[in-house]
Formats: sequence, C-alpha cells, structure tokens
Amino acid sequence: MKKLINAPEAVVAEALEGMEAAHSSLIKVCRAPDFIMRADAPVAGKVALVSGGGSGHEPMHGGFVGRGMLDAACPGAVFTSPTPDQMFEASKAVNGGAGVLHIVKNYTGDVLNFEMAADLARAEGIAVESVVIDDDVAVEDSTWTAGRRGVGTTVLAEKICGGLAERKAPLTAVAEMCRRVNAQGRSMGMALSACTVPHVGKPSFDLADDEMEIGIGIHGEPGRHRVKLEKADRITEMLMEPVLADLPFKSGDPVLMFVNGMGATPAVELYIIYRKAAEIARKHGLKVVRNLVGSYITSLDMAGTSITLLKMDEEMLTCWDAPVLTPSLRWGA
Amino acid sequence: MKKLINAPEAVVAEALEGMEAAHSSLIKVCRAPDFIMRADAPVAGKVALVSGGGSGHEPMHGGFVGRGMLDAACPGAVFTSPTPDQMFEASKAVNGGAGVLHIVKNYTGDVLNFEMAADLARAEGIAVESVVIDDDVAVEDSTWTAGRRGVGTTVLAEKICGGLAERKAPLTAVAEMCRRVNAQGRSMGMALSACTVPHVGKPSFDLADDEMEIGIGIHGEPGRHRVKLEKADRITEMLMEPVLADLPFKSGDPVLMFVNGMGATPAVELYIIYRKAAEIARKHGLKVVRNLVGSYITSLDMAGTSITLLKMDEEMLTCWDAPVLTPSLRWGA
Amino acid sequence: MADLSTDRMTTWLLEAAADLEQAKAYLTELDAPIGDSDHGVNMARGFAAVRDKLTAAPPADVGTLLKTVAMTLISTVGGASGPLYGTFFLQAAGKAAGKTSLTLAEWTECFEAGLTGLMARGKAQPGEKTMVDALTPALAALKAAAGQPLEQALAAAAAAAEQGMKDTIPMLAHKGRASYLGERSIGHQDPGATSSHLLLRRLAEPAG
Amino acid sequence: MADLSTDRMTTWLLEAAADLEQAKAYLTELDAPIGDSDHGVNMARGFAAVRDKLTAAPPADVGTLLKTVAMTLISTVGGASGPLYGTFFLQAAGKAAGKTSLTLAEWTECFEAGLTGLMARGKAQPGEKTMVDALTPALAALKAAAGQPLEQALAAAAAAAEQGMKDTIPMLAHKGRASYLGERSIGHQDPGATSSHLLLRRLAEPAG
Ligand SMILES: Nc1ncnc2c1ncn2[C@@H]1O[C@H](COP(=O)(O)OP(=O)(O)O)[C@@H](O)[C@H]1O
Ligand SMILES: Nc1ncnc2c1ncn2[C@@H]1O[C@H](COP(=O)(O)OP(=O)(O)O)[C@@H](O)[C@H]1O
Ligand SMILES: [Mg+2]
Ligand SMILES: [Mg+2]
Ligand SMILES: [Mg+2]
Ligand SMILES: [Mg+2]
Repeated sequence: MKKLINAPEAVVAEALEGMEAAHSSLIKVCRAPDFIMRADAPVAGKVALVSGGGSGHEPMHGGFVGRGMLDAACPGAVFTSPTPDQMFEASKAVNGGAGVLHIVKNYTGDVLNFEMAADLARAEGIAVESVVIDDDVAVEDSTWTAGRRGVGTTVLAEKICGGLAERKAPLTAVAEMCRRVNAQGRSMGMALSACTVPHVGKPSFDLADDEMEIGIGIHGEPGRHRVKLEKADRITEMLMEPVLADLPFKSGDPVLMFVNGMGATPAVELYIIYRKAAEIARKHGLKVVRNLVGSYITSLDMAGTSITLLKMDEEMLTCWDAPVLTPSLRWGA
Repeated sequence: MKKLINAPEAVVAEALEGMEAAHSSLIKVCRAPDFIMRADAPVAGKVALVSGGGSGHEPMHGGFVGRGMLDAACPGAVFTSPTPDQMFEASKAVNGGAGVLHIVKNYTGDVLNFEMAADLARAEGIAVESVVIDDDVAVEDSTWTAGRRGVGTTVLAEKICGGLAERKAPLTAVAEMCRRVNAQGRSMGMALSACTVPHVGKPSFDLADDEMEIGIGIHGEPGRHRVKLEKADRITEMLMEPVLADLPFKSGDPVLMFVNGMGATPAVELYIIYRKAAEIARKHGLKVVRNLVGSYITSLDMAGTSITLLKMDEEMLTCWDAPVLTPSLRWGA
Repeated sequence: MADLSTDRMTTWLLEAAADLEQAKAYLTELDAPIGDSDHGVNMARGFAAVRDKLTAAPPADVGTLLKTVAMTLISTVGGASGPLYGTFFLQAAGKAAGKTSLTLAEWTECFEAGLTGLMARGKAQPGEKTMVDALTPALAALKAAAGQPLEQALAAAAAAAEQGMKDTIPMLAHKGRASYLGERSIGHQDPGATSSHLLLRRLAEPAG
Repeated sequence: MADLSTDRMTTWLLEAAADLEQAKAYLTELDAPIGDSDHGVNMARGFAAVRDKLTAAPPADVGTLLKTVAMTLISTVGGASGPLYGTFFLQAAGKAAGKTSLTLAEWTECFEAGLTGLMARGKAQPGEKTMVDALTPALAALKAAAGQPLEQALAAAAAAAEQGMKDTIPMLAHKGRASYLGERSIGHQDPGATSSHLLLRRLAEPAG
C-alpha cells in the first residue's frame, strides 16, 4: 500500500488537523466526538445543515462546511458511518434556533446512526428533519433491499439546500427542497481500479488490466457488473443510459450535469467524459444549464468516474448560484 | 493502461472539447492552432497573460483562464511544449493593447518555443515580456545545466499577476511582479507512483512497493533520488527541508503554502501533508498567511505531492485575494 | 455456576473483546467481497472501548453491564453494526435491570428483547444475509433448551449461531451493503453473522 | 548523381518521415528514463506533417524545401526538438536559397549554418548529451571529406553521427530534461542524438 499517511489509525484525525490548519477562517474542528463546523456557527435563525458519513470521500462532507452549504459534517472512520454522539453534538452546536436538517446518504449504517442522533436531538427539544439521499441507479430499488445508495446527488443537495437555508427558509421548506433534489437526481458510477482502505492495506477488489466495474458505489465495494474495459465514449454511454432511462428526465428539461472523479482520476479524463455526456444529454433533448466537473465525492484512491444528472427548476437554480464559501466549493464570495 | 480516454491521439482535443462544453461562459476554445482564451478577451487596456505548456498538468493552464488570471493558455501534446504559432496566435487574440506577458515554465522546449513566439509577436508590434519560472529546488541551479524546472510557483504567479493585471497595471509592473513571485517561490515534489503517458501505455518508470521518488518534476521523469517509502510526516520533512534551506525564507516571513496533488492523490492525504508542513513552517518561524491545498499542477495519474512556499508581501497578498473566475480557481466572483 | 453472574458476563465481554481483536483481519476480509472492508475494524474498535470501560469501572449488575456495553458500542462502532449491536445490548439491558445474575430463562428473555430490538432497528428478517441469521437460530436454541442446564443451552445457542452463520453463504443479500451486489452477494459468508457467532461461542466456552 | 538535387533531398525527407514513424516507439523509449517519453511521438508527428506538405506541393528548390521543413517542424513538433530541428533547417535553408541542387561543399555550408543556429538556440555545446553530440562529429566528417565523392562524405557523416550518438551514453547531461537527473542521466543514450543519426543515415543510404 502506497499512501501519504502515517498510520491507518491516524488518517482521519490527522486529516482533520490538516483541514483545521488550512481553513481556520472557514471551519472549526471539534474533537471527541469529532465534527467540523462553520467557524461562525450557530447562525441565529438559520436552519442548520448537518451531514456526515464515513471518511474517504473527501472533499465530501467536511470540505463543504461553510457559508452557503453545510453547518457541520461528522466524519466517521474510513468508510464507516460516524456515531450518533457525533451527529448529536454537531446538531446541538450548530442549531441556531431554526432547527436542524440531517442530510443522510442511504447506507444502513448512516441511516441507523442518524436515526439515533435525531432521537437524541429531539429529546433535547431540537427540531430535526432527516432526508435520506438515494440516487444511485446502479442499485435496484425495492422494499426488499436496503434500497438505492446515496451518491453524487448528495453534493448537489448540500449546496442547494445550503443556499436556501442561507435565505432563512424554514426547516420544512429546506427539508422539502432536499427531498425534491433527491427525487430529481440520478447517478451512476464506474471504476477502473479499486481503492485501498488504509487499515486493509490492499485493494478491495482485483481487476485485470482489461476489466472495469460498472455500477460501483463509493465504498470500494465491487460494482454490479464486471465487464471488459471500454473506451471513454462507450463508458459514458454505459453510465448515461441507466441514468436517463430512470425517471424523471424528459426532453426539454433543464439539468445540472455533474461529472465526478472517484479520487485518482485526472481532470483531463473527466473532461473527456463530460464532452460525451453533454453530447448524449443534448441528443436526449436535455438542456445542461449548470455543471460541476471534478472530484467531489470520492472513494479514496479509486480511479473511475460517476455521472449525476439533476433536473433543475428555478428555485434550485437560484440556490445553486447563491454564494458558497467552503474549503472545497466556492463562488460568489 | 487504464484510462478514461478514447485514443491517445485524441486526448488533448477531446479534453478541450469537454472544457469548452463545460465552461463556455468563462472560456473560448480556439483550434488549429489550439488555445484557450477568456470568453471576453481581449480586455482593452489590460495586460494579457499568456501561458501554456504540455498537456497532462490539468487544471494548469487551461483551468486558470478567466477573469483575474490568464487571458490565454496554449496546450501542447501530452508533456510536450506547444508550438510558437499557438502562442503567437493566442497573444494576438488576447492583446488588449497593453501588451502581453508570457509566463513560461523553465523547460527547454517551453523556453525555446515561447522565445520564437515572442519574436513573431514583437515583429507584429505587440509588446511582449517573458518571465521564466524556475522554482524547483530538486534541481541544482547552475549555468551549466538547463537550470531549475518551473513547477508549483507557476500557479501562484498566474493568480497573482492575473490579479495585478486586472487592476490595469502596466506590462513592466506585471512582469516585475511575476519575477518577484518567481524569486520568492520554492517547490519540491515526490512520487509514490509514476504516471502513464497515453501514447506510451505503460508507467514512465517502475517503483517497487516500498520505494518512492524524491525530487520529481511534472513530466513523469524519475526524481533525483529513489529511496525507501516513508511515512507522510517524514516525506513532508524531506520536501520542506530543501525548500526552507534555499533562500529566501527567514523567521517572521509571511508565506503562502501550497500543497499540491500530482493527479491521483486523494484530498485526505494532501491534508495529512499540509498538517505537517504547516507545523514545520511554524517551527521555522514562518507565518502561513494563505494556503492552497489541492491538485492544481499535476502529472497525469501520478500519485504524489509537491509543496510550494511563496514568501508574500502586501501587494502579492492583495493580488492573491483579488477575485478570480476560472474553471478551476474561483473566489470573490 | 448455574447462573450467568455479573462476573461471568463481564468476563465474557472482555474475552470477546480479545477474540474480536484477533478476528479483526478475518472479519474485515469477509466484509471485502460483499461490503466495505471494515467490519473487523469496527467491532475491534468498539470492543476495545468496551474493555477499557469495563476495566476502569466494573459494573455492579448485569443490567448496568449490558447498558454500558450498549452505549459504548453505539458511540464507538459506527457503521451498521454499531447501532444494531448497540440496540441488541440496550434492549437486553432493559430486561436485566438491577439483576446481579441471570437464569437461563432470564438470559433467553434478554436475548429475545435484544434481537427484537435489533430487527426492528435494522428492519431485517431472517434469510436476508445478516447477523439476524446467526442470532435467530441461537434464540430458538435457547428457547428449545429451556429447563436444561445453562452450559448446555449456551452451547446449543453457539452451535445454532454457527450453523446460521454458515447458512448465510448461499443467501442472496437483502439488507446492508451486500444487497447492492445482487446476485454477486451469493457465495460469501456474512461478516455480521460471523461476529455474532464469535460472541455467542465465547459465552458458551469461556477461555478462563 | 554527384550533387544533392531537390529531388534527392525531397526523397530523403520523405524516407526519413517513414523511418521516424517506424522508430517512434524506440525513440520514445529512449526518452523515458532520462526525459518525458515523447521524443519519438514528437518527431513522427512533425515529419508526418512534413511528408503531407511535401507531397501536396513539392518545392521547386532546395532552399524552399528546407524552409518548408523548418516551418512545418516548428509548428508541429513542439518540445525542445521542434525549435531545435526547426532552427537547423531554417538556417540551412538560408544558405540554399534558390538552389536546385547542392554540391558537397554547399551542403557542408548549409549543415554548418544549421548546426550553428541550433547550438545558439539551445545554448548547447558538444559533450552535454544532446543532438549536438551527433551533429557536431557529422559536420566534422563532412568537412574532412571535402573534395571526396559526395556519397562517401555522406556515409562518413552518418558514421560519425552514429559514433557521436553512442558517445552520449556515458555522458552526464547538462542540457534538456535529462540534466534534471544529474548522475542518473549517465548510462542512457540521448534520444535527440539518436534521431539525428537516423536522419543522416537515411541521407547517406536512400531506400530508393
Ligand atoms: N439492516 C440490517 N439488519 C441487520 N443486520 C444488518 C443490517 N445491515 C447490515 N447488517 C449487518 O451488519 C454487517 C456489516 O457491519 P459493518 O461492516 O460493521 O457495517 P457497514 O455495513 O456499515 O460497513 C453485515 O454483515 C450484516 O450482518
Ligand atoms: N538545449 C538543447 N540543445 C540541444 N539539444 C537539446 C537541448 N535540449 C534538449 N535537446 C535535445 O532534445 C531532445 C529531446 O527532445 P524532445 O523529447 O522531443 O523534447 P522535450 O525534451 O521537450 O520533451 C534531447 O534528447 C536532446 O537531444
Ligand atoms: Mg462501513
Ligand atoms: Mg516533451
Ligand atoms: Mg462494513
Ligand atoms: Mg521528450
């Protein structure tokens, strides 16, 4: 295993120290329990957005803490949901009196721990709404399973809801927006290579030189299918087809297109994917009104990409364009 | 070779198409000869900044074209300097009447091609100044060699000079600032793994699982030394020591610290490096007044990092903080 | 030693902590093909914290013991297994409040409360390739052993858990991360069922 | 065929283009350990463009031919080798202006002008592990062969270039990317010296 780390056990704590050192004007890092919060939290009268999940997906979520996006992020161990006390303490610390929205990716661990945290917070009289993001079309949706995973749409939901909360919208409206973003966002990912979890020390799966995994999540788990390696254009089709086939995209729709790198994918490759994805969207009659290209929700050192399409409306556009000032997403401020 | 590409020959052109599709409000992509320019260029009365170099270092330089940074960037083939006609046409296209500054990384190819381009531009009556960036302390500086390579400081010079040019400073002042940034910036890099040039199809060097290269450049060339893999903290020391030992850093100096990923390095690892680098800087008496953490000057899919320290002054700070609106660096706008 | 004393239960959990530390790599390896390679690390981290808590301040009764275990697991394990095992011990603790030892019948009652709580929390049923598939037959064995000597009942429960664990191999996962793999989840043993068996085996066979 | 006619020179450059296409991988491999793995691709790209230009509109005299080659290389090769070879051909063209064929003496003069220009552009001296180390002995051989038959002189120049190319192996690089490697540049043959030899060999031995 080749990583710029000191010890597997120290990865999360030391990265938090690095983030704190680098971004002290934007964020504050609290320890034991661990969470990252806006430097100016709590913001009175503003709904507070709290998210979190296993580490290893950076910049999500810690890199998205700051004005116009998250109020707090709770980092778990690598690929392991954080614990309820982290979420509970974070919720207390950032609650500005207007309640707290928990943005939860749909993984059993995240869902269960956030459930417990919400119970604890409500018991202290804090208004909590939880929205579970489950946008991964690689996973069949059924009441018999854990349901779809939460992936790329999470980043977009955090930005858009952050923009809305900044305008002092009430908790119900922010939660409603979060549900709308989730309902209108779809994602699909693929891997050229597995990632290596620090404490495991070897890749989480083996892929031959001419193979790839289609339908991966963000935890180094294998995808739905292992297939022969294809050219970028074909890979883009293989990601776009299931995304487009799933509701809710129809001709004429304005969409945000998010081409994401899994952690070890160079920018040049993401633009080659974007080029084809935009072409496919155009052929489908979609209007790409906004986009995001970069590594924002990652899986350690996995090489690969995911594509998220989000059907936009006016309010979502306004909230997307609103200023954001976080370590990893920043504009208008 | 596992890459999200269609064909080695098509990488640069298709990535340009992707960038154009993704960022049409910020940039315009011109073909044959290839260059990327600000959507609103030429800006009358503003010194135009033109840079360029081989592709494979994205987001540098194309991702830095836009308000407050570069007016044009010329992409060569992967790791190959662009040609004089690209630089000449770009210079003509963005010249707003106040002259053009060529920001050139010190590689024989870049220097020679930019020299020829400057000759061509001057022959057409365009005022051109060229500044060669040579900040890589891994390379011994001597009149008997090609001198030091231009690496991380280039990004900082483009931002700072971009900020100054936006304020309509004259060409001599912008060139002077560029020389100052170069004189006050020092970098050093390392690799955990080599990169794979698309048309070569295999890694440019082989490293055992317990080895790393110290003193690499950004073109997949091996570094100065191959040594045993070390922990992140020791690696950080090995990068910081030569940077600090070189002029011009002394106790009390305000510095900008730039921790850069080589293309396949996850953010979490960069923060672990930043943490230690900031600690070392502090112990050295330096005041880290600004920082940049991310993959901004890369070497395709190389895993590794580089650290750049830039001694700051008031004017540089003002220019650094000035708004920038490019595909890959954005704030205040 | 006919009953499960606070001492015996404390010893169990301390020994289980050592087991889980030992099994860390194994459980994590089981979690690689159908999960995210962390179950062993999660359990080892949680039970190391349990060990520290129990050593620092040994609880006076089984209820307090189980509740301490529950709260510690909830705040240190994370993932799916943290809240699930946490809920198991929390609900079990409710039935053991103030008791300094448990009869087989009482332990069976605790176990049932624990499992019911866990299943409610995880919305899981038997046959979905989770820890429930080890715990459900274990509970059935405890019930079937009602009236028999305690050690025999615990051994039966451990054996049933082992069988239940093995039975997860051919199952198609419906819950947890393994469910994302669909058909590809078949042929792998569930890590959570494996840690459940490990815990119950140690209760039946104290290292002493 | 005592002189270098425009035809012979055109044939040379077309055949060299084919050679460089063939040698692409080899030259790129030489560029890997001490450079950036692109010399073969650069040269092949440039000479493919030269071939297209020359086939589309065959120049009428050697001066125009060499100038076309120069401009094409400058605008298509990039890297260090583009401006260097470009300058070589551009300066050589200056001495061949309007000539439809070159005597050995004239070619030697062109070559010298080209090499002088190249060395000025690259600020390189012999012994620094660059193409200059193949071209310098080649020029010396041409000069030494003054008065001898043309083919003999071209063969001597090619042989000298080959020796010069091989002599780069033990050299410590002072110029170009290889210089960044310091001591580690020793033991590798310079890619630019290799492409220079390749060009001169083809001039001496037309494929016909
Ligand atoms: N809904 C559920 N109900 C019961 N057990 C579950 C459920 N989801 C997952 N599990 C159990 O949890 C185990 C995984 O635990 P762990 O790896 O620690 O957490 P995570 O899945 O969050 O990484 C699985 O092997 C399975 O036995
Ligand atoms: N300053 C120089 N003078 C003469 N030749 C040089 C100089 N620098 C580099 N070269 C030659 O250029 C060759 C490399 O060319 P190429 O790989 O195409 O360009 P780059 O080095 O820009 O990648 C070297 O092998 C060397 O022969
Ligand atoms: Mg997990
Ligand atoms: Mg090159
Ligand atoms: Mg797991
Ligand atoms: Mg080269």
